[in-house]
Amino acid sequence: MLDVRDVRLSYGGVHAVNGVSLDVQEGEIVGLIGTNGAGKTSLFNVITGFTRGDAGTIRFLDNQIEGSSPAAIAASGMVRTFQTPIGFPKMTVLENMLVFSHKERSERRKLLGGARPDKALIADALEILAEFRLDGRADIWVQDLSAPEMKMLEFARAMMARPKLMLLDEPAAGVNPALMENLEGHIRSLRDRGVTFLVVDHNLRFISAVCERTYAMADGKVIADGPTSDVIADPEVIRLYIGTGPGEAAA
Amino acid sequence: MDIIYFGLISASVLLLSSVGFALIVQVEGFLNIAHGQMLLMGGYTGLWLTNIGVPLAPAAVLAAVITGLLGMAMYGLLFRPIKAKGALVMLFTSVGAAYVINGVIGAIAGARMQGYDLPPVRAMLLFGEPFMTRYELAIVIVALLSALGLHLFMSGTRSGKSIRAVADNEALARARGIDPRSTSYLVWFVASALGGLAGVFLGVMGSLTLAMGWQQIILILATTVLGGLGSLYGVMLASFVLAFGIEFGLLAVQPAYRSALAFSIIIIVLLIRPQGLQSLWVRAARTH
Amino acid sequence: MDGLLIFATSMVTLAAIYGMVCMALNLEAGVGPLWDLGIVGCFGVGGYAYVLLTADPAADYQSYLFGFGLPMWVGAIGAATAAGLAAWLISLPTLRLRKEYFLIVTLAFAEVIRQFYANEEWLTNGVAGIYGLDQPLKQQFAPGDYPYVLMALCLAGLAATWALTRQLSKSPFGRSIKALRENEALAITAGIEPTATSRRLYVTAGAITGFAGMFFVWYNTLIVPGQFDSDFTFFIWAALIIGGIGSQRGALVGAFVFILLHDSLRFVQVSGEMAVALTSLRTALVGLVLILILRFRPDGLFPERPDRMTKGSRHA
Amino acid sequence: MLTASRRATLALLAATALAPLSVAAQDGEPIKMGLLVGFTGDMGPWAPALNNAAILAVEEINEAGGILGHPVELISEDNTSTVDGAMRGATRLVNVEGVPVIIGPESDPIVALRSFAVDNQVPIISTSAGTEALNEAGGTGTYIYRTNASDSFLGVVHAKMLLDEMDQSEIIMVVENLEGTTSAANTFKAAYERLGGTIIDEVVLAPGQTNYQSEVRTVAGYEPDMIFLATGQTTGVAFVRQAYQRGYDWDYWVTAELQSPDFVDAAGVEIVAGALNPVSSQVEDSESWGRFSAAYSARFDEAPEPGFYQAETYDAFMVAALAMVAGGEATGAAVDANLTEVATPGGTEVISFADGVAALEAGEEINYEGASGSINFNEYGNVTIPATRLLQISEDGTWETIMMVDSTEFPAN
Repeated sequence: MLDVRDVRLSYGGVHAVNGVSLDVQEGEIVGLIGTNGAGKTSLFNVITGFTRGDAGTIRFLDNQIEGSSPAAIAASGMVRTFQTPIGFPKMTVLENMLVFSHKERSERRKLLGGARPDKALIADALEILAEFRLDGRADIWVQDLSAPEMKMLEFARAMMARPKLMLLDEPAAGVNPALMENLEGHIRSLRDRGVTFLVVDHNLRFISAVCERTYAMADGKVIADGPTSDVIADPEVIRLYIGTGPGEAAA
Repeated sequence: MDIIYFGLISASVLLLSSVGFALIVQVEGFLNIAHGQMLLMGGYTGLWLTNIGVPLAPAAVLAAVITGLLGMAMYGLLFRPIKAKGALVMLFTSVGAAYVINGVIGAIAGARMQGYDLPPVRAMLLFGEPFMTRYELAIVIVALLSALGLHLFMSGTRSGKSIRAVADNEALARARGIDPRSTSYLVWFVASALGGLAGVFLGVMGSLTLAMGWQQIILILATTVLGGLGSLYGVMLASFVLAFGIEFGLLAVQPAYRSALAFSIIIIVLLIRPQGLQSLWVRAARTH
Repeated sequence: MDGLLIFATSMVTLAAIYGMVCMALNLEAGVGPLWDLGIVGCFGVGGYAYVLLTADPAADYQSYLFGFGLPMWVGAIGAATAAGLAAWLISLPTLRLRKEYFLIVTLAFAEVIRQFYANEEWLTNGVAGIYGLDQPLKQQFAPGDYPYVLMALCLAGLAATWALTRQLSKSPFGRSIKALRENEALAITAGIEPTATSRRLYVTAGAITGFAGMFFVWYNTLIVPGQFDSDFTFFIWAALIIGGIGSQRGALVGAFVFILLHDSLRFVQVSGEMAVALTSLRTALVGLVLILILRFRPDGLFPERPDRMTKGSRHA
Repeated sequence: MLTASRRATLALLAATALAPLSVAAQDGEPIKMGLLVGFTGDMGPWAPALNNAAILAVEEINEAGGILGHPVELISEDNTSTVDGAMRGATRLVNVEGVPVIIGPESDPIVALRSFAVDNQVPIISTSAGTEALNEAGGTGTYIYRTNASDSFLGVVHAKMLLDEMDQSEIIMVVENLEGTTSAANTFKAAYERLGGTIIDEVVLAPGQTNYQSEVRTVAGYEPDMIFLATGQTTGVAFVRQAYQRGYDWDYWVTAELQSPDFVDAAGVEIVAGALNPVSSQVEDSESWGRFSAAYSARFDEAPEPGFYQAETYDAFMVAALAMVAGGEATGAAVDANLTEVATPGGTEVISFADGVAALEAGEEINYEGASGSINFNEYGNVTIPATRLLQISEDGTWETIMMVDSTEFPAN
């Protein structure tokens, strides 16, 4: 589904991504781990088109996507999240959902079209929100949500967009254990509905709980890949994690 | 050769007017439209002082100090209480402050043009050619000194470092034992005083009218943005780019378009360098 | 009393025109992400386009182009089109700039446009301007009644602008510009193209502003470059901030409050000699009120509020 | 120049002085007369002088018993130097204050108010608008008048004085790109070239700059001995100072905007001494100018300047008041019907409101001779200018009359 070949990116002489190749098959949940500065987020940015890579090819659903605009890549079914999920703070929860709906996407270009979304679309959105226990919050601004609600909204939005591939950027950062389990459940349930995942995180416990397969990065390169349990057991990976962040390695 | 002198004078005027504004952008993070009226305040205070018999140099210093105090008062009364409300609210509060200052000065001083009562001077000669007048030379020196002084102050002194710390991260600065409030007062004093000094120079070199503050703030905004918002070095470079750009541009364009020329330079530079001139040495922030 | 009514009429007429521009600005900068400090540029282009299309040919002491004497509805279309076109041209290089930079470059463009009217006499009769312009329906009504007619026309324009900008901001297009305002990166992941969307927004707002320019010409019966300096832009912005940026109602109320504020001070009457000092103090008073409103209602008189859409549906 | 504090004190004194006057008027409802000028904005520097002239006029009218037994009240209104400001100012004056006449609007404002004047039957008398748009726009029935000379006429005056009196057959123009200055410059240019003069170059200055050195250098390239300088005050000061600093001692021939003591003070006497400016004027040693000048000086502690539009404003109030008396009612229609009549030849010449009322009460026709000129309105509501004074800045910094020319035969008069 996603095929990344030999992607490179450097800022002013620093090789942030130094020849990375990875692939994600349909229906998989793939992890991507690495310490700070390993190049995970840079790689994410290149894949999603937010940053133009220096070299390499990226294919998504058999289309060459490097060089496409990030909006076009998103519209083709690859949706990413951000490390700090703030949503659209001064838009209601429902509006946040609508912006991601397919129906709006097609009507956006018509300046005056569809001033009010039809009932069916709203009902659709509310149904998804209900699944995340957000339906009672549909009419309040996202900035007034609690942090866990915000996290849930992120998944609700993703369901609204019906992406084929979701790239999650550190979904477990700053999340309490109860919520984390909740998250894991939602990721699996989405996967069962046909969404493929590529998950970046530090948190090895989280990664091993949800990801079947994992890539480990260091210094802009992939240093290990394979089944998650093997990668986590890889001596190189352990050395890196213990060397830099004992707390996280223990987690 | 003339063109170099003209450019240097124009650049110095721009620099002295803008540097205080840029300082406030850097520390407070908003565009203080009332800075133009600080020039007006300085100009008229200096005029009033010289009219009651104070010699020019002390009058200029005193006017700068008085304007600096006004800036502190403005910060304490108007801006500090609304700091949390965001840049747009602060910007328009400063527009309100600009109206108030302009209106009060207008009511006291009247709308007629006024000028400093000084004997006219000729440009001094350099290699037998007219160079610049002593007032022009003074503003060039003062502008360069103030820029250099600010640079040394910001990078070499404790207060300067604390100003930078507050600008970078107020909470962190507080944790390190820096009192952001007294730092802010200091910034407002310095910035406004420099504005006031620029106003005195503008008055000495030309004349004073109530419109001066509004005319200057447009140029100040332009210079500061051209430099890259809030960057002191950017604003220094921008003053020179703008001033010399206009002087050389006038070789090709009718002088009627002088101000349009200034704006064209800004448009062109920002199209090439969307983050202003500071982006020549500050690496652009990464996407998102 | 009758006299006050006519004065109020004059104020309401002008406030309606300001209201139109204010709503266009709200669409751009309140709902959308574009901090446009050059809105007077499109306002002037609209006004001049209207005048050049509908005015009679230049007299011998004037010089301006066209003067086709075309009907007013052609002028109206021309005003909106020309302003939209100008906005499109300005948008080409500027849209990739960030907030404050965009602010200044649009200000610069508006200034360059004004210099253009002032200096290119062959096109606009230069700084002397073009005067003696016709007002719509002027012949059909008694002169004493005309102020009300003009007010009605401007209010009709205001209502049309209200309906249009409201429709725009509630539509999927409106939500996409709001999304860009709130979080551009996230908006992109929703498939919104920032540049193309912003360009459509800028051109639309420009066309509405240009359309409002026509009403300004009707109000003044003449056009001179001096009407289109950045003061106007600052007034509109101040009105919008007072009213509540991002809120349709705020934009409308802001325009009326601002005009009222500016002109009600005309009623502070003192002896002739104090008039000079007083007029200056009026400026100060406007500033003071602006400061106070921002201090105590920093989000404006009618702050932006959540757009409740579930009303009537089962979960609400 | 008055210092700030002195001006404020004066204003306060005057306010207290005025108060008893308005209280003492019990002879009925006051008649309000409107002054609509740009107290704020570009015209701000001139407005106080015009306001003073209006105060003086109204006080004199009241001392003479008011109009038809009613005291007169001056309503000063700001037009913010803009067209829409003038619209609302005029609307308020007429509809709220109920003034029968509006005096003062500058070029753009009065042009914009043309239909307003006739629709509301309120005469509008400009005292400073030079615009050519008024050359054939006013007169009885149109409710539009002006008491000052048109730019067209002044253009001829500049051209003829330069050619005939100064033997200056070629000149460099330096013009700031503002409405007033451009209009003055264009009319001059047309007249000068028509009468045989040569414009060597026209250097246009952008308004509001601090540095005009490059422009100075361009001008210097022609090695001129006289420069036609049509600029606003601040730009004018900046230009002449910067020229002086570079070592140039040019003679300046300036237009109305610069003809003020403020210009001399701000630029410096040494720099601008010798600068010339022709102004429209009453004939030399005329009683009416002398009388006005003395009264103004006594009242405001500074002399009125010919060419500063104070006399024109004073005269406008006088003729409007006399027109009301002649028409027997304080209405705009009465002013419009009688304004031309009371000011043009035929009847007893009068130079004060009191004399005019006395003559009118005696059943005579009157011809008001003003402080600024004869105020002989033609069919278009424009006045004929009897004379032109050539003013020059003396070594002590005052504008002195060095020549007086009969201008009744000038074209465009």
